[in-house]
Amino acid sequence: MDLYYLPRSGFSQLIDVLRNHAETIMVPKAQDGAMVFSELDPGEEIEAGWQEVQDAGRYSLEKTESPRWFKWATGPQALKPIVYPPREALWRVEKQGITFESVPESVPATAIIGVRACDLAALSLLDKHFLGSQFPDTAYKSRRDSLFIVAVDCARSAATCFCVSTGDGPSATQGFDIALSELEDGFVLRSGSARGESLLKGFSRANERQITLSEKQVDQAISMQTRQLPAQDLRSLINKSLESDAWEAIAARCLSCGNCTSVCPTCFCHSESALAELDGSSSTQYREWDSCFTQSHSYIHGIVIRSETATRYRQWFTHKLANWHEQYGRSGCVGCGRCISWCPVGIDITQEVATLNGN
Amino acid sequence: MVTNPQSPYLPKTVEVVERIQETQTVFTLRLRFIDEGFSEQYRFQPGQFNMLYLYGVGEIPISIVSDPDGLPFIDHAIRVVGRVTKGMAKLKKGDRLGLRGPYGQGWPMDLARDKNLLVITGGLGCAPVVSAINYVIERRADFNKLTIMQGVKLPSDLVWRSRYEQWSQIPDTEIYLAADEGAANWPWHVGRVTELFDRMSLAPDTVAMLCGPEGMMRVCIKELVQRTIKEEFIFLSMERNMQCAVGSCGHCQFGPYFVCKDGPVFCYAKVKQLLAIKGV
Amino acid sequence: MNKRELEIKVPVLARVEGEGSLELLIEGEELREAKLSIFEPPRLFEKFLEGRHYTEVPDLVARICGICPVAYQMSAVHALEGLFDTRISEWIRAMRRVYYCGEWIESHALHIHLLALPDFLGYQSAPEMAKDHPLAVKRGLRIQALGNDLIKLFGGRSVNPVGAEVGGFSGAPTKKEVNTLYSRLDQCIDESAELLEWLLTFSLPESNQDFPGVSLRHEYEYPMNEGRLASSDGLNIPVDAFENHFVERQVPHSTAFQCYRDDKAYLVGPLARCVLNSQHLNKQVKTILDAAKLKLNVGNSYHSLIARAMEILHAASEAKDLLRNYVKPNTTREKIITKAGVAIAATEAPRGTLWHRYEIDADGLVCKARIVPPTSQNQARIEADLRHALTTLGLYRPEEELRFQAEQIIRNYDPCISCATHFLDLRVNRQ
Amino acid sequence: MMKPRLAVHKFTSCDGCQLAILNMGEELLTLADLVDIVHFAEAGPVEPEAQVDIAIVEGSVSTPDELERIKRVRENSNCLITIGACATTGGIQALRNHQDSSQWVSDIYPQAQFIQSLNTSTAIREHVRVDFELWGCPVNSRQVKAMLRSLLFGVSPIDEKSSLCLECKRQQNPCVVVTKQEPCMGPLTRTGCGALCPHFGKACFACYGPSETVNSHSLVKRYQGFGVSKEDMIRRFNHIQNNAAAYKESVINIARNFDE
Ligand SMILES: Cc1cc2nc3c(=O)[nH]c(=O)nc-3n(C[C@H](O)[C@H](O)[C@H](O)COP(=O)(O)OP(=O)(O)OC[C@H]3O[C@@H](n4cnc5c(N)ncnc54)[C@H](O)[C@@H]3O)c2cc1C
Ligand code: SF4
Ligand code: SF4
Ligand code: SF4
Repeated sequence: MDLYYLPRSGFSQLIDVLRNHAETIMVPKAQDGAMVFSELDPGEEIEAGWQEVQDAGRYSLEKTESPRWFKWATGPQALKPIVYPPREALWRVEKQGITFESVPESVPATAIIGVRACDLAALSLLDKHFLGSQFPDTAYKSRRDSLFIVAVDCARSAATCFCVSTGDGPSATQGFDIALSELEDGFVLRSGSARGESLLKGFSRANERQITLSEKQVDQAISMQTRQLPAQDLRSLINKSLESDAWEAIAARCLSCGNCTSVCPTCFCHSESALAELDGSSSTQYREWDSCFTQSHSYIHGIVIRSETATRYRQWFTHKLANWHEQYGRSGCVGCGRCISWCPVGIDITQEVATLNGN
Repeated sequence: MVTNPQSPYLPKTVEVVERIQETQTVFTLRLRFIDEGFSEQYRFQPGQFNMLYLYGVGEIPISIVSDPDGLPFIDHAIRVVGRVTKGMAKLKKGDRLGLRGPYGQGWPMDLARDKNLLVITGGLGCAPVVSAINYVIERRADFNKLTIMQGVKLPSDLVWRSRYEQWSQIPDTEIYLAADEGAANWPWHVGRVTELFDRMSLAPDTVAMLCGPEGMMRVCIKELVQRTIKEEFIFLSMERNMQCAVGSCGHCQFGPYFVCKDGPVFCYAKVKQLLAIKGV
Repeated sequence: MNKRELEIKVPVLARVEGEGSLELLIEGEELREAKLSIFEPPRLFEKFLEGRHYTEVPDLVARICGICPVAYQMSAVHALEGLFDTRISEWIRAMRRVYYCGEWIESHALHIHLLALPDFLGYQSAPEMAKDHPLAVKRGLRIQALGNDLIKLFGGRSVNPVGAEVGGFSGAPTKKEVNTLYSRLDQCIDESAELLEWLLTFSLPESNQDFPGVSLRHEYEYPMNEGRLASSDGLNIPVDAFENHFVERQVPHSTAFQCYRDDKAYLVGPLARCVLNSQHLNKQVKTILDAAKLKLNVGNSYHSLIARAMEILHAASEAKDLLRNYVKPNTTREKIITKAGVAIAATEAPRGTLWHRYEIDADGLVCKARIVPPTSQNQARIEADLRHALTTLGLYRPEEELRFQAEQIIRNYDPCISCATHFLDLRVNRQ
Repeated sequence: MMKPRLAVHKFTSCDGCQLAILNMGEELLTLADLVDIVHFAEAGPVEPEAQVDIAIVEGSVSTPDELERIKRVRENSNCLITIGACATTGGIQALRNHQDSSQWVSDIYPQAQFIQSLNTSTAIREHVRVDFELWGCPVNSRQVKAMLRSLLFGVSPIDEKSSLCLECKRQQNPCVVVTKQEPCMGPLTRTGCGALCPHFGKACFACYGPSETVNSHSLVKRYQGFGVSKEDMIRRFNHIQNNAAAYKESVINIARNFDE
């Protein structure tokens, strides 16, 4: 594979090239205490030095002296809100004649910089879910097709990361157009698609030293990971534990608030609702993120199938770590650790697996 | 710039051709697509369902009860239980609604051909199996004995009483009804539905089709298995909350399955373990 | 001559905020009683403020009145910051004015279009009026909506907004959010000017009563959050001295608290503000008023309709100036160091001066609270005005006419009966 | 066809919830076209005893008169909907229910004997049958419009009761508990407001009332870890929705278990 090098000062060249391909460029920004993807205005630069500290139920940003732009490991979002927005209109209907029409949406071509390996793994799971069925989701597809992805290899892991154990990180291996490895003074770049390759062609090659440095960084990120999921497929463990007391023990702590499912980059549950104009002349059908932690998720008339938090947590856990295998051929967890950090009471999925496993 | 092609969630407009009040709480809507071209492409299997959309209110899964040969008319028997069904109850002939489908895996009618068929429904759930019963009655010669069993709490809960009376007149068809509590005009069994099993003879090659509350299905399946009906020959129609019906919204998951696309009809052998655990 | 006895009772006053009723007792040439009865049930706010932490005060007091929550929040935060010696940044100061402008615009537009104009044009309600005057009503609703949206910018919602804190705001809108709203301000300014011009074409009844107007006055700006208390008859005191000059009483003929200034009934609210602070009014407002050759008179309560429209235009223009070069700051609130003591402040609610006093202990908990809302201050004035107006009209007039006149007078004051802190149930006193 | 008749009644409240109707903007005129507004004192029409299809009630029951009045409202209406915390749980003024409120009255009013006030402020549901409740302090126009639209379609409105966190996350607000250790009530509060407080980086103070699942034990323990005191924690439940069952219970549990 060809590796290129771009000094930090020359990064604007890459941005310029990207602007020829994309109407919108999204970059990580520190906003309200977390790193989130946000539009890069022309002339604006990516802010250096931000680094986050994460732990169960904790996330805080620190501004360091480092010149690096991608020192942080993960933010609360992956690509999920971009390809699958929290709330969107599906179609509209006119009262006159009850005629249905799609809601036309034009999706700007978007380049997004700073995507992590776990985010890419999650994206390919969402692809399988939304596009792999007999009824591909057209809205998802439009947004998916509009993306140009610039990934970045993690040089650091957060305390909550465990992508090494799930096999999804810390360096990007698939699903990107371009991947960066950030060094103090610049970037080692590689392409992951034909269009990525064509953009990089003009850049100069990376040298030995730069390549070694970038590889070392990944090793460092690997060595920083303290959490993990067991290497084996968890299906049999979970399936034999469906009636274990462990779920009650978790339910004593779990709030059933749905934060974990919302931040999880692979959770896809949503509900639909009709929003009619007050005068009743037309109505729009919306879908919005839902969670298996709500009552309505398992409601059928007169019964809530999972009325207890214990069964809801079990549903989430079982789906993520066991049933995903049946549905999409692999576990639904990519090791990003978001559900650990963003749980208001700090419930830790890796710890719960360990407990179930008798540790 | 990329723009959306047509969404798989977009319903088609249908018109109410006829509305029949079956009981106080159940009514049948006979529907037909406005777009004739589309109507011609539309095909379905007994046991499949459609998503019906009531203007401005919401979309719900409803089984198709009419015969596949009855197209272009599509019948839905709807029980008024809550928000959307209450609104649908007000629809009149000529009103329009939205429909998309058909979805899901229907009853294994091919497997049942030339075999005995036992249909069991309980509680309020019966619409899904009516399609199978109708299918058999229309093609009576293709099937052996047809046994229909239903258990209700109160005699007044029995929907389509007149139909049971009609069905019982059809050759080689047996009807077993039970109500937990009796009443003056209840000629059938008073007691649990499971007590009826002792009165019938079940040939081992019987294909059983069940629909109703999960508790009731569990109990009946136990009886069937004890009476040496093969697990592979037992089928049940499951219900879960459904928002999209195309395996996207995640609500209808039942273990690893999506009820909307892997079901609603499941072979018992496949879901045996799941069915044993509450809250799955 | 036949001596006529007439008792007019309006059990529920329409188009006022909260529920009040009116009782008139006329005996021949004499108006024996004119009572604006306020039977809003007491909600005992001052009591449940006790024991609360100072940080909770803005969210609690907002709920005294859904119509002017911003005013309650602003009086409270200024009182507490005064006690804690908090220095707020220029940004906070400016954005608090924007926030308050939103409430003035919303409240005044609501009053003019939904409550007052139907009187002037002869309709029972605004939707009815809209059938004949659709454009005017829709314009009014748009102005009202913009006011609401200004509040939402900083408070998330316009009723019981959530962003105001002792020390500043919990957060700030993004530049983008501000720009979206900013781009609507020009239209609002134009429409407010049209509204003012239109109202100036109304022929308002003459009236000239002699009583003072009271409002805050500020050295270099139209008063909102700061200033000294001034009156049209020469009072000029710091707000801390309020209690030396103003007393709330239960008067014999009514059980509602009424506030007097040195034994005199007085007026607070937009009309008093406009008259006392005319030099700080926006230029465009002055130009329009001059062109119409109207001299505002505190003694004519009908002029408050005009004053409200003037303040809408003023507030919309001021909001525009203050948001022109908006930047989202790094910090939106100051650090608070609590201190025990007495916290006092007054700000200008849409309906007039709103005075708060809190006693705070060393843990930052409220020990005692006292709130004097504008409506209780205007109460005595409203009754005096009723007497005057009805007598001038002629007590011999038909009941319907007297009753309409009386209701209209009351509505001129835009009394907000929901500021229920001090109001009693009147019916117990009826014979 | 006859238009449905609508009444808006006010009980003990701040008037804020009615504003959800008056603040609808131009849609207020649409509403006036759709229904016959026969009683809505603040907007003009006054006919409190009229028979109506839909009665919207704001405010709690806190006076002897209101005790009687609510019965008549119920008799006169087909469908009775409460809007807001006051009507749905008793409102902030229900804080008096935990106190000797006659003492409170005499503390404020020199001539307390004139005050006709009950010792409690209670929800409408505690006095008459209620067909649907809209939660929130205040409710907003979105909720009221959706409710009315459903009724006009002849179906029941939708009860939004899942946790605020879901809405907060849909808005993509970074959680204030996680980023700032703020004791946010969102996990125990129902959706509807649009996650306004967390949007401004502020902890939710539960003005919409309890969500469907309230695990206060776990959350309080967490906040205790942040250094939040017992009194502070109690005040957070004993706030605007103090009279809601799940919060009342939480207060009792905190009082009992906090120090363990
Ligand atoms: C595959 C399938 C086939 C069905 N076939 C029929 C049929 O032929 N006839 C019939 O009367 N009913 C049938 N049902 C049940 C029917 O879908 C529900 O009764 C209906 O959704 C209730 O809607 P509601 O708004 O009136 O009830 P509410 O209780 O007000 O429910 C609110 C919402 O919850 C969801 N919901 C509630 N109950 C169910 C449920 N059982 N299944 C899925 N979602 C639910 C819906 O989105 C509904 O709008 C079927 C259900 C499934 C899953
Ligand atoms: S389950 Fe948790 S760690 Fe795994 S992908 Fe989802 S959020 Fe990340
Ligand atoms: S619920 Fe809140 S906003 Fe509504 S009336 Fe009561 S105090 Fe006011
Ligand atoms: S800020 Fe509050 S409402 Fe939002 S996710 Fe966190 S706990 Fe939930």
